[in-house]
Amino acid sequence: MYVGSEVLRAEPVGPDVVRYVLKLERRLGSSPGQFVMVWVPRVGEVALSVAREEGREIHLLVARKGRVTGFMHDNVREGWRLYVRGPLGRGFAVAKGTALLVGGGVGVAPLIHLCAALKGAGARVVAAIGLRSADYRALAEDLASCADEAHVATEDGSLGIRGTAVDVAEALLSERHFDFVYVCGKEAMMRQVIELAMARGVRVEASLERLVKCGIGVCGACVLEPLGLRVCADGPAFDGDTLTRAGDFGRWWHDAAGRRVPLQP
Amino acid sequence: MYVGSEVLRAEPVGPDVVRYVLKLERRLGSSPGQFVMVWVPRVGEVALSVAREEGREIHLLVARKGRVTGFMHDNVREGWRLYVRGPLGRGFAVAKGTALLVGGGVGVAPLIHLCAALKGAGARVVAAIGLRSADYRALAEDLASCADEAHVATEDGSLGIRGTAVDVAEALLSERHFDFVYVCGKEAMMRQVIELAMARGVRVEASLERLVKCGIGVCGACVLEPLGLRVCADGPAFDGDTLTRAGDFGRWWHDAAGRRVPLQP
Amino acid sequence: MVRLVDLRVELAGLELRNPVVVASGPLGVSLGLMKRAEEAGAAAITLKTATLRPREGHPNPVVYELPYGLLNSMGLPNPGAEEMGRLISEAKAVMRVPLIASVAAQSPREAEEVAERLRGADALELNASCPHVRGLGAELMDDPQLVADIVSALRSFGRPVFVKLSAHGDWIGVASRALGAGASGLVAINTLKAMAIDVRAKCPVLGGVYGGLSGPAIHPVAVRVVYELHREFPDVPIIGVGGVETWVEAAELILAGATAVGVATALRRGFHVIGEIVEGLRAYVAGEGLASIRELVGAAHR
Amino acid sequence: MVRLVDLRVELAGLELRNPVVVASGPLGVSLGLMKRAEEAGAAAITLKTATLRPREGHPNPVVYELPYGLLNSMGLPNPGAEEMGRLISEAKAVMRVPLIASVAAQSPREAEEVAERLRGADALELNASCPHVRGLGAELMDDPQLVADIVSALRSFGRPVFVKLSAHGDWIGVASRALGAGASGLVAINTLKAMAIDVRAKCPVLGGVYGGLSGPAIHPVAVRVVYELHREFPDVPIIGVGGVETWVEAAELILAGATAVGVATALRRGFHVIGEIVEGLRAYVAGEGLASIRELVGAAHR
Ligand SMILES: Cc1cc2nc3c(=O)[nH]c(=O)nc-3n(C[C@H](O)[C@H](O)[C@H](O)COP(=O)(O)OP(=O)(O)OC[C@H]3O[C@@H](n4cnc5c(N)ncnc54)[C@H](O)[C@@H]3O)c2cc1C
Ligand SMILES: Cc1cc2nc3c(=O)[nH]c(=O)nc-3n(C[C@H](O)[C@H](O)[C@H](O)COP(=O)(O)OP(=O)(O)OC[C@H]3O[C@@H](n4cnc5c(N)ncnc54)[C@H](O)[C@@H]3O)c2cc1C
Ligand SMILES: Cc1cc2nc3c(=O)[nH]c(=O)nc-3n(C[C@H](O)[C@H](O)[C@H](O)COP(=O)(O)O)c2cc1C
Ligand SMILES: Cc1cc2nc3c(=O)[nH]c(=O)nc-3n(C[C@H](O)[C@H](O)[C@H](O)COP(=O)(O)O)c2cc1C
Ligand code: FES
Ligand code: FES
Repeated sequence: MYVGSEVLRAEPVGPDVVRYVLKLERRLGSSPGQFVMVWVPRVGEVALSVAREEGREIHLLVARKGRVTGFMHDNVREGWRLYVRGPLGRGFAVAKGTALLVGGGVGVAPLIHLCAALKGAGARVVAAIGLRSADYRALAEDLASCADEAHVATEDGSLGIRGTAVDVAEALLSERHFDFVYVCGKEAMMRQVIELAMARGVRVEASLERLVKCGIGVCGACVLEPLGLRVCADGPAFDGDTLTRAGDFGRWWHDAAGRRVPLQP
Repeated sequence: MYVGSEVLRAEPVGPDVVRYVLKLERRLGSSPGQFVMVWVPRVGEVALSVAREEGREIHLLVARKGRVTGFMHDNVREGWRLYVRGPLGRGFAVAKGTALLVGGGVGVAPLIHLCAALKGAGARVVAAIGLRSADYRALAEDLASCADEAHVATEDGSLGIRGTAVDVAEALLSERHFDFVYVCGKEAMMRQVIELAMARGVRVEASLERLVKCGIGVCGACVLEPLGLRVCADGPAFDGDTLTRAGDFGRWWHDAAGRRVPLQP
Repeated sequence: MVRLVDLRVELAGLELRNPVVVASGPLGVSLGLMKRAEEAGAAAITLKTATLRPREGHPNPVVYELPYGLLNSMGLPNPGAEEMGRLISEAKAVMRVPLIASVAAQSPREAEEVAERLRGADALELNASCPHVRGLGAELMDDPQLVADIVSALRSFGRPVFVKLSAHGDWIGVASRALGAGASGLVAINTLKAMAIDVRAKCPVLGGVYGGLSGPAIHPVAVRVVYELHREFPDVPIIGVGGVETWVEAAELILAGATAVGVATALRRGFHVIGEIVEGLRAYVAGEGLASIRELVGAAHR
Repeated sequence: MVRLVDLRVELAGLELRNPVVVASGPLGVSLGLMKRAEEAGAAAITLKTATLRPREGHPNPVVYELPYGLLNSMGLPNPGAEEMGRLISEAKAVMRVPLIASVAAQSPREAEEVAERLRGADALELNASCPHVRGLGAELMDDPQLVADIVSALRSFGRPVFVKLSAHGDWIGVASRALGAGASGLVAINTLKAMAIDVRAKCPVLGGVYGGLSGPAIHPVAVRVVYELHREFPDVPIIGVGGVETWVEAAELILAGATAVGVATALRRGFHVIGEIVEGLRAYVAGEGLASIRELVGAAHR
């Protein structure tokens, strides 16, 4: 039961990240933090966060990782047909008040969707965005322009401050009050942000990635132990409290055969 | 997908006719002229017109015919569970104005339901009821009490005039104007009533019985040739015009094996 | 703008105006219903399966409706080959689309006697797959040699012979033997063996206890069977049957390798579904920028 | 007023607090998910099928959702018997309900090697029925003698041995041979062989091309298989699996002859479905005026 779509635009937003704008056959109806499975016929299917949804158009930010994302970067251009199932999973809780959105690299994707929803709900949004370098400037644009205030850090200092999204978040959390923190990026980074927020008693949610196979909670591939949390069905957004009890978070990963292996940094 | 029901009452309304009042697990939602398939577990299943529907209660008038109806008469009492599927088929067109309802014996069943609907729609209803004898008095009661005016004929003259429902209908049609005639009974009787009505340009509908197997139009058992009318799905109510073109009407019948055999009178 | 598209297909010598055929069963033994199906757009009509002698079938209940399909336990009621033959003669006089007669038999001899009476039809279909009648139908699936022998017998009438397969049993093996014996095409699938129990009545619902499951529930099974048959026998025409409710399921079966598709359970929604499927296929072929639906047969293998 | 009813059943020596078991698959290799299922009310847990060596399974897409069921083509991903054995030891330390380990193997020797590593489990289940993996699973259905030999091998571990059957093939024959070789019980059914084709992409959807159909669509097939197995082998405990979404389908399988029922696809709606099925069965047994659910096992045959 895929929804067909046409690629309206495929625009690089960094050396190995492409923004795909798809026009779906019918409205998806996602909430921020939900994801879709995108099927490239005869190639494969990958989980991707919905970075924006407007009418029948959705945005996806796709980093080149391996077989399928590599194929997409090399071949999928304007006019291609992609097949989408979803929206899947449980997204972020959209809260009121002042929110800090912390995104690392392509992790900004679900935060863009979230930012629009938060603004719609009358929240004030501050974004802390970590990038590898200024080459990824375009990746940060959508979130930065949606937020009331945006701070960018790059690893090499080529844009904004030199440092990581965690550094920015730490500074912001120290100097002001936030009602909610949302984070998406590498798990090590998310761990740190969660600790920072929880130490200050600020509610925090993080969006996780795991190897997703079924995407609907029936195969156990994406599970986080020891709580048995399925990223695809119980998440991908989890609150900080839950994640501190999920020992695998930031440490372990299940490979395609279900073997528990250390998480790649 | 049966709806379970409990038999609230099983009351003889003639020597070989029983009125069953069933309380269903949920509302049936039938329109007049529609029927149900009633399953008696481990015994069989028969088509029966809905004679009345009020809330979750329905009335059925069951004539002893063979295996299943015989079992019902002999065994099914208050407290029994019967299983119902439906409502099935297409019922009568509920018209405004003055209607003549012509029922022969247990053929009054769908007319009772229809009478209530006609009255609800503001029509005036005259009933012409043919019975074998006064022993069937109770069978006529419901229709007679619903109609604005009721005329009963018995074959032996033991109640009302001596004669048939056709005799009554003919007299009524000759002396007054009707906007619609509805008839249910033996096909030979229905043929005559249809001719009487059509000769006077009065719209007429008749409700037919045939051997019903599937009840949902997928097996062809109940068909009327040469038009290929399925009593269970295209009917059981048909207009007079259609029936005059259905050669089988009043003449031929398909037995359980699908052989075309003369209709028993 | 719907482009002009060619929906015609050729099926073992039968010329069909489009790929949508009425499968055996829903029309019973009614010429009137056949005509209604033809008027609704059907490209060919399969008759109800005929046995040598008349059969009354199973007692009611004979069907059980499910949200996603239908269980039936008709039990092959039919007036016998003699009367079916008369019906075919009558039908041939007034119908323009090909008629496929369906035969059930337990031996080549019996099949010949049945087919002899049905020879007015344009093609014969051997029902090797009815799941709810003992000795007739699906039991044939266990005996590929018998199927082959019956096919040989049916071949003698000079009509294309189709074999209707069950998704139970070794259908590849049966198909292979049947084709070896001269079958012109395959029909797949018949209903799946199934049953329903009412939890309040605590007993089987169907009069025949067992029934055959049809409709959307069996569609993915039908696609697989057709796909594998086409892979094994790429040149053999297949009528794909099972859960065709809209043009989408019809297209799936065609892409899997069916040249035509059969429709049964969907007809409970009315004869108009035939026209809807045909028109849906027309728009689909046009939308894909193709000139003929024939280009799509088996396309999922490429 | 819900009367006190006894939902406990005994299954080839396993004491179950109620008849609802998690079928092999949906919990993957996660102790956390097993615990969630136990807390939701499951009476026993079947582990994901293990092979001797780790398997990655088929590439995505591995599932295709249908309104009336699910197609999956996981391809038996599992970390191999060694790691599965470790998981079982961990699980035995914290779980109170019985664990059933599922074994896939192509020979008695291989089965022994797998089972050796899984011996911590309370029972073994031979997966003779996975439809989407070549050589493992359903192919076993074609070789009843091999199934019997594997069962004999598994028997040596002193645990009850169940054989999980497919609805394709000669399941009565396979069951009979397996029981002859000492199998303690049967599990039926696994998914049906099926597939999906996307009409726009014009190719099979699943990475493994073929998949297994589960959920409501296959329920009437499961009822039939369980009913026939119970009729043939009235004393053999059966775990009925297939399309159990609510207590109604569970009750149907029990009336057909299942002592327990397995749940897989329904879990996509959440673990709470397990509790709902258990409580639904409790109310049903009470409503029927019975003291124990055991009185209903096979009741549809009476
Ligand atoms: C809920 C969710 C949302 C996601 N959103 C996005 C998004 O918006 N943008 C984006 O670019 N990516 C996103 N991802 C990650 C994306 O799904 C993977 O990068 C992608 O599946 C890789 O597929 P591939 O065929 O290109 O790589 P493969 O050929 O499968 O190789 C990927 C390699 O990287 C490893 N790996 C590391 N992380 C992952 C992962 N999460 N999934 C699969 N393999 C992984 C694998 O073990 C493997 O060795 C998301 C993942 C999840 C679960
Ligand atoms: C739409 C519809 C509405 C009906 N409404 C009513 C109703 O309200 N009350 C009522 O009493 N009956 C009604 N009937 C008729 C009823 O269904 C049959 O009398 C019943 O099925 C006979 O079943 P049995 O098992 O008792 O008889 P069987 O054992 O089946 O024997 C019946 C014998 O009578 C013959 N026969 C004559 N007419 C019929 C018929 N219509 N159906 C089956 N067999 C027939 C059969 O060929 C057979 O030989 C209706 C039928 C239809 C199609
Ligand atoms: C009521 C009914 C009667 C059927 N009778 C026959 C039959 O006589 N011979 C036959 O080969 N198939 C028969 N079938 C099977 C259909 O031809 C078809 O193979 C099956 O129903 C699957 O298609 P569907 O999903 O479109 O219904 C019957 C099916 C139904 C529902
Ligand atoms: C995602 C998924 C994975 C499965 N994996 C296995 C497996 O590893 N071994 C097995 O014997 N059955 C497996 N099955 C089959 C189920 O155990 C069950 O037999 C089948 O799904 C029918 O039950 P259901 O309708 O409740 O899903 C799997 C089913 C699904 C949906
Ligand atoms: S990917 Fe299957 S459970 Fe999450
Ligand atoms: S009874 Fe089957 S079509 Fe009417």
